[in-house]
Amino acid sequence: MSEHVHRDDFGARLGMWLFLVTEIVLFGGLFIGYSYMRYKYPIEFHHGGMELNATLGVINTLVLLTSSLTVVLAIVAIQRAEKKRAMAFLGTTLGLGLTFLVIKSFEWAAKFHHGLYPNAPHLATLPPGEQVFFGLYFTMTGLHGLHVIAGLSVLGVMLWWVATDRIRQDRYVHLENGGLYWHLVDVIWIFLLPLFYLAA
Amino acid sequence: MDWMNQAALSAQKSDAVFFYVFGLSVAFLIFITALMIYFVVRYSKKRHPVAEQIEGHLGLELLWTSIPLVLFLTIFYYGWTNYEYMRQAPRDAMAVKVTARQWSWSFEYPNGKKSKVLFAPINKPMKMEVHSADVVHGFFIPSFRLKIDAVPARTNTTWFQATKLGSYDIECTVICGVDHSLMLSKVIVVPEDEFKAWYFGGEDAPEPGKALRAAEAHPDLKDLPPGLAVLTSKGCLACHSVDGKPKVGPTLKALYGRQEEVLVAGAMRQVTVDEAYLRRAITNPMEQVVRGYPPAMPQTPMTEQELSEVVRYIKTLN
Amino acid sequence: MSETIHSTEAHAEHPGYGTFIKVWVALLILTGALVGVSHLGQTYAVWGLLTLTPLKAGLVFYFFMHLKYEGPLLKIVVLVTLGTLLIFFALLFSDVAFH
Amino acid sequence: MTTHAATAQPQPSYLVDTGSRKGLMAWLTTTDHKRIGVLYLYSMIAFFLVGMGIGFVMRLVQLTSFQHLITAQTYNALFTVHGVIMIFLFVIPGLPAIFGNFFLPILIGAKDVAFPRLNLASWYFFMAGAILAVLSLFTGGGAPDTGWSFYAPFSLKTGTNVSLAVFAAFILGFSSMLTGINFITTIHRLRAPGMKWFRMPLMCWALYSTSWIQLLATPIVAITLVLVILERFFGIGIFDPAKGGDPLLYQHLFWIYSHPAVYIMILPAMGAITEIIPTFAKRTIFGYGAIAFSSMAIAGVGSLVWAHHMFTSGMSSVANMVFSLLTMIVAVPSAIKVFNWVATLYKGSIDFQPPLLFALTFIFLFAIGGLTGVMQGALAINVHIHDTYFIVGHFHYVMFGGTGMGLFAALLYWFPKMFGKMYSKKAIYASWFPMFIGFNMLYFGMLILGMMGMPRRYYVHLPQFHTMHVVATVGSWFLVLGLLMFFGALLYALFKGGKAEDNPWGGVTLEWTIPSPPPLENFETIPTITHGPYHFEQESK
Ligand code: HEA
Ligand code: HEA
Ligand code: HEC
Ligand code: CUA
Ligand SMILES: [Cu+2]
Repeated sequence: MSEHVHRDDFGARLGMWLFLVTEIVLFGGLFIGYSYMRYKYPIEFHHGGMELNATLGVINTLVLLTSSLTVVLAIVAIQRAEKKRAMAFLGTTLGLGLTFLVIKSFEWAAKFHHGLYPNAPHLATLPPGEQVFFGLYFTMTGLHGLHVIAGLSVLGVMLWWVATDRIRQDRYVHLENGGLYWHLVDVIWIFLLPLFYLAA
Repeated sequence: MDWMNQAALSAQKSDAVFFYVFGLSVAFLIFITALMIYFVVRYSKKRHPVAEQIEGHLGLELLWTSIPLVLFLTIFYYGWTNYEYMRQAPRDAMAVKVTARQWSWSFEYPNGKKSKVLFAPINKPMKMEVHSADVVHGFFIPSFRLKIDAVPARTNTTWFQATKLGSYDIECTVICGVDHSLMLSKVIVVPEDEFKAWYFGGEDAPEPGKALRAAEAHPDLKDLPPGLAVLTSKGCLACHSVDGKPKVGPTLKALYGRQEEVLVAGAMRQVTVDEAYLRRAITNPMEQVVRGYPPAMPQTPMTEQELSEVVRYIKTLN
Repeated sequence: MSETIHSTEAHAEHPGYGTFIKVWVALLILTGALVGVSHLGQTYAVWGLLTLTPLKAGLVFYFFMHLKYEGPLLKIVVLVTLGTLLIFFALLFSDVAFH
Repeated sequence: MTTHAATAQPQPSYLVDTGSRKGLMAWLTTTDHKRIGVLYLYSMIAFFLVGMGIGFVMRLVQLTSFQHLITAQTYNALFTVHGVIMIFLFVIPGLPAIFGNFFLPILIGAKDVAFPRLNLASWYFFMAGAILAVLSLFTGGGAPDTGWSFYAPFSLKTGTNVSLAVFAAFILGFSSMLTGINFITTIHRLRAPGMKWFRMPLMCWALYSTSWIQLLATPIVAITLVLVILERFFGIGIFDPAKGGDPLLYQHLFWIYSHPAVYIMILPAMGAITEIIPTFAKRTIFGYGAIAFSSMAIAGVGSLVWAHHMFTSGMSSVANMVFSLLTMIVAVPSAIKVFNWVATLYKGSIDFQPPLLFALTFIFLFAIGGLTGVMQGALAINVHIHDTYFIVGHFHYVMFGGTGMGLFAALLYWFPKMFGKMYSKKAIYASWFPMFIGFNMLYFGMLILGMMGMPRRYYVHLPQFHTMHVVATVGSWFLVLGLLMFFGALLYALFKGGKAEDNPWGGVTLEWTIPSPPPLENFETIPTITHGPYHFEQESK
């Protein structure tokens, strides 16, 4: 039905938001599981939190918050037909997203080094609650990491489309939707920070 | 009928609610069905060619919202209060540790005595502290209308007060692996003095309720051929028939001399059933497993005399 | 199609760079506050978690995700979702909290 | 409104290939909502037959003498696969994916759904999930043996291929969510001019509320299943008591989705019934608002009752009370619907046709299913019948007697519109008798078995249950007979049936204003709506 190219930007955003609903509930399930377990093992979670590097967690928060900012700024730029600026903003976002992943991988590597990963012999010697803590830690940050990667891929495509003028002043709902996704990833991290890194 | 057997107080509590809801349900079902049929006949195209366009009726709408609501709330309340009664064990109840594992039940009494079937004195409250050694199981006594899951790393409790002498099934109700359906046991309700004799008796005090359990399979063992009597009293007939009907295990009819495929240490082997094979199959059931059957047969201690009676009896079934 | 006519009406006026930068600064401050509070002790940390974190998330939703500039529908969608999660949570704790 | 806008040269029907691709390729790359609906129809009927075949074999096993053919391990795999197929491949996607796709845009006067390509993608996700589910039977450690509820820690320990099966369910969940997103956006954005919310046919309300449950509940099961996979591969320990995990958390998370899922199954079927009854009673629906509202209420409250599957799990007694109470409340909107349907027959001018017969059968069977549901919701009864055949009886009544019959009724109602062919009404009536009798023998038998204390998922049963098992199995033979006759009649009609009129039943919703089968673009010109959906006035005067 390609002859009827009709555009419904609001419809597209609505669709995106509905998709975000599923993402929110997906992580919501994990958060519910987290609270269940934290209620059951308050002390162990406290101990688990002490093993994590809060500084790295906070730095990563700042990185993501800033990357979120640059995405909205890119949209403003597009609305004003400032293509170069939009590309610069998006580029910054991508850079910050990658930074986040690099920091994250250092952090994970350190945990592996200390034998604090699921099924590790060392972890098995810790009290059950702490094993659960680390199970949740890896699951939730890992899943979040996957979302970061997905978001980066989407934003990469957006950058390309801005460059090739598929996204422009009168037609940027894709960029908005990509941005929405990225902000959600950011919001999830906003919650992960106090739940894990500041739990001690 | 066996299933209406209310053998404990909890059964009466549960059934009372059931009959209340059942009565309501039947009434509503008949009402709705009758109305549907009546309307279809009465307002058929022939009898009633022009439909009346009725958009709704607020009063009726409220009526059939509030009546079911009220009825449902009574059902809830009745169900809940009776359940609370079933759940709260009295203080003087004897606490029995129930352990579930793939695929058997075991019971440990306060003084450390253990058993494979549950012995319960009549008219005395018994508290069950149920837990599991591996996966989730369900502890279910139909005649008591009682069920509680056995969950690893957690102890769930329930209680009962049996009101009728007898032997009742215990079944596992949560899927727990191949032999989920064989995870059966019995609760044997005995007179209190009989229970005490066993409970306070030494190591080798005879188990109570022997008579009850044998009676279940056959009224009088003395009338049976000795081999069959052994099969009956040892509970073999729960899984084996002597008339060719397949049950959990293969039938014993025409077994002797048959060619069979058995699994020995993982390898399929063709064997002829002879006396040595039978003895091994009974005394060491896991060593060779008949093809197509689960490795489910429990090891049952038997004296040499019992064993030869059984083998002789199996031979007669040809 | 008739639907396409009201497609962009929601975007009457666009906010500028400044708004978002202000929000960003606010987010950074809140993060700092959260970290600070979590050093004061367990109860403070929990309260910080329960108040500051939703506040931060709210800012992102409201400004960065443009909810402020959208009609009621999307706001309702978000509220329904969060409400549902909250109820799941409460009902789950009717089990956990009474063991 | 029996006359449709007759035009000089009618558009070709959607069944005719018009694009550059022909035949199968044209179907596999279509973005037309009608074709996608038909793709779903065929794939689902296929899975349905496989699932039913398994059900049939399980009945044979309970005849005991057939236990030679099947081991206990196989039996456990059979009911797991039967459950997974029926739930995830048949009843959950069933009505929305087939009739929702085909008719939702038509009912609201649109040319397609909001995101046609996403729609096709959903079908591919569906097929991918289905194929993975089938693969899980033959690969890894063999077919999963945990039951469709995959309870931890057994599902973590068993050597069978749980991971793949669970992953399949995850993908299927994804498909279901995408369809939900599509429908909600479609209803919000693509209603024809004048199609106000309260002028939509009630099927649309049913689909709308269903879609919301899909969005708000499915992700929970998705994450839960991911956790099961992670647990199996990496041992993260969240559900594994040996590592401090909690099996009850698994059960909560699983049922947070899987209870609302039962309303995903039933709501669209209720919607279809709500379309059928006015058409054959030739009068407007009784209580439009009440029915629309109760759909939303079921969706809302239905999300809050999940733990009634866990009354014996050792939950706190407060939770038991709360969830029992909520369970009772969710039954109210269903009751409202039943009464409104019956009231719609009152003073109608009833034209008795096969779809109506099946719709009334639906009401009867669903009422039994629902009433047994209420029994299960009462705590004192639940501790007896939980995890027995009573439950099995209950859910076959609601899922097969409810959703299944609803789907059959919808199929009979819309078949002439979808394919432009008419089936033999006599053959359908003839198939109804064995189906109805067999159904009740089979599943009422199960209810009795459950009261007697027969646990579910049992390969062998104790002797006292044998008689009823035989009754049930014999019932299943009648049921098979009826079903084969039913599908046979439809299959025959598909190839050899006479041409159907555009409006064989005298319906007044929008789908009856267009040709059968509908043209590619549905409407020549998008209609303008001036009144509610069940407007029979002109007809009856
Ligand atoms: C289509 C699917 C469907 C539907 C619609 C329902 C509807 C209902 N279900 Fe069912 N249910 C399942 C599918 C469904 N269920 C499945 C699959 C399982 C088992 C899962 C598993 O373990 O594998 C299950 C299990 C299940 C349980 C758990 C049992 C257990 O394992 O212990 C419970 C407990 O409360 C329950 C209750 C209900 C109730 C109260 C309703 C209500 O919504 C019903 C409301 C309807 C009516 C009440 C009938 C109409 C009303 C009237 C005629 C009015 C007059 C009546 C009165 C005044 C009494 N269901
Ligand atoms: C919509 C859902 C649905 C439907 C329609 C059915 C239909 C049937 N089911 Fe259902 N059943 C479930 C959903 C459904 N089931 C679920 C969710 C479970 C729980 C699983 C679990 O415990 O995890 C279950 C469990 C279940 C059990 C319990 C197993 C146990 O606990 O031990 C039994 C037992 O008999 C059973 C039997 C049947 C039968 C006989 C049918 C009959 O209706 C089938 C009759 C029809 C036929 C026999 C088909 C006729 C066609 C052919 C024969 C042609 C075949 C052709 C080809 C394959 C090309 N089912
Ligand atoms: C819980 C069920 C169960 C009980 C109780 C049971 N069996 Fe078995 N039996 C089986 C099963 C299952 C098999 C087949 C698998 C195997 O060979 O281990 C079997 C196999 C046998 C065989 C070999 C049959 C053949 O075809 O080769 C003999 C003999 C036998 N049992 C005798 C007995 C006797 C005697 C008793 C009582 C002391 C008994 N069984 C109790 C389940 C049981
Ligand atoms: Cu133990 Cu089932
Ligand atoms: Cu439920």
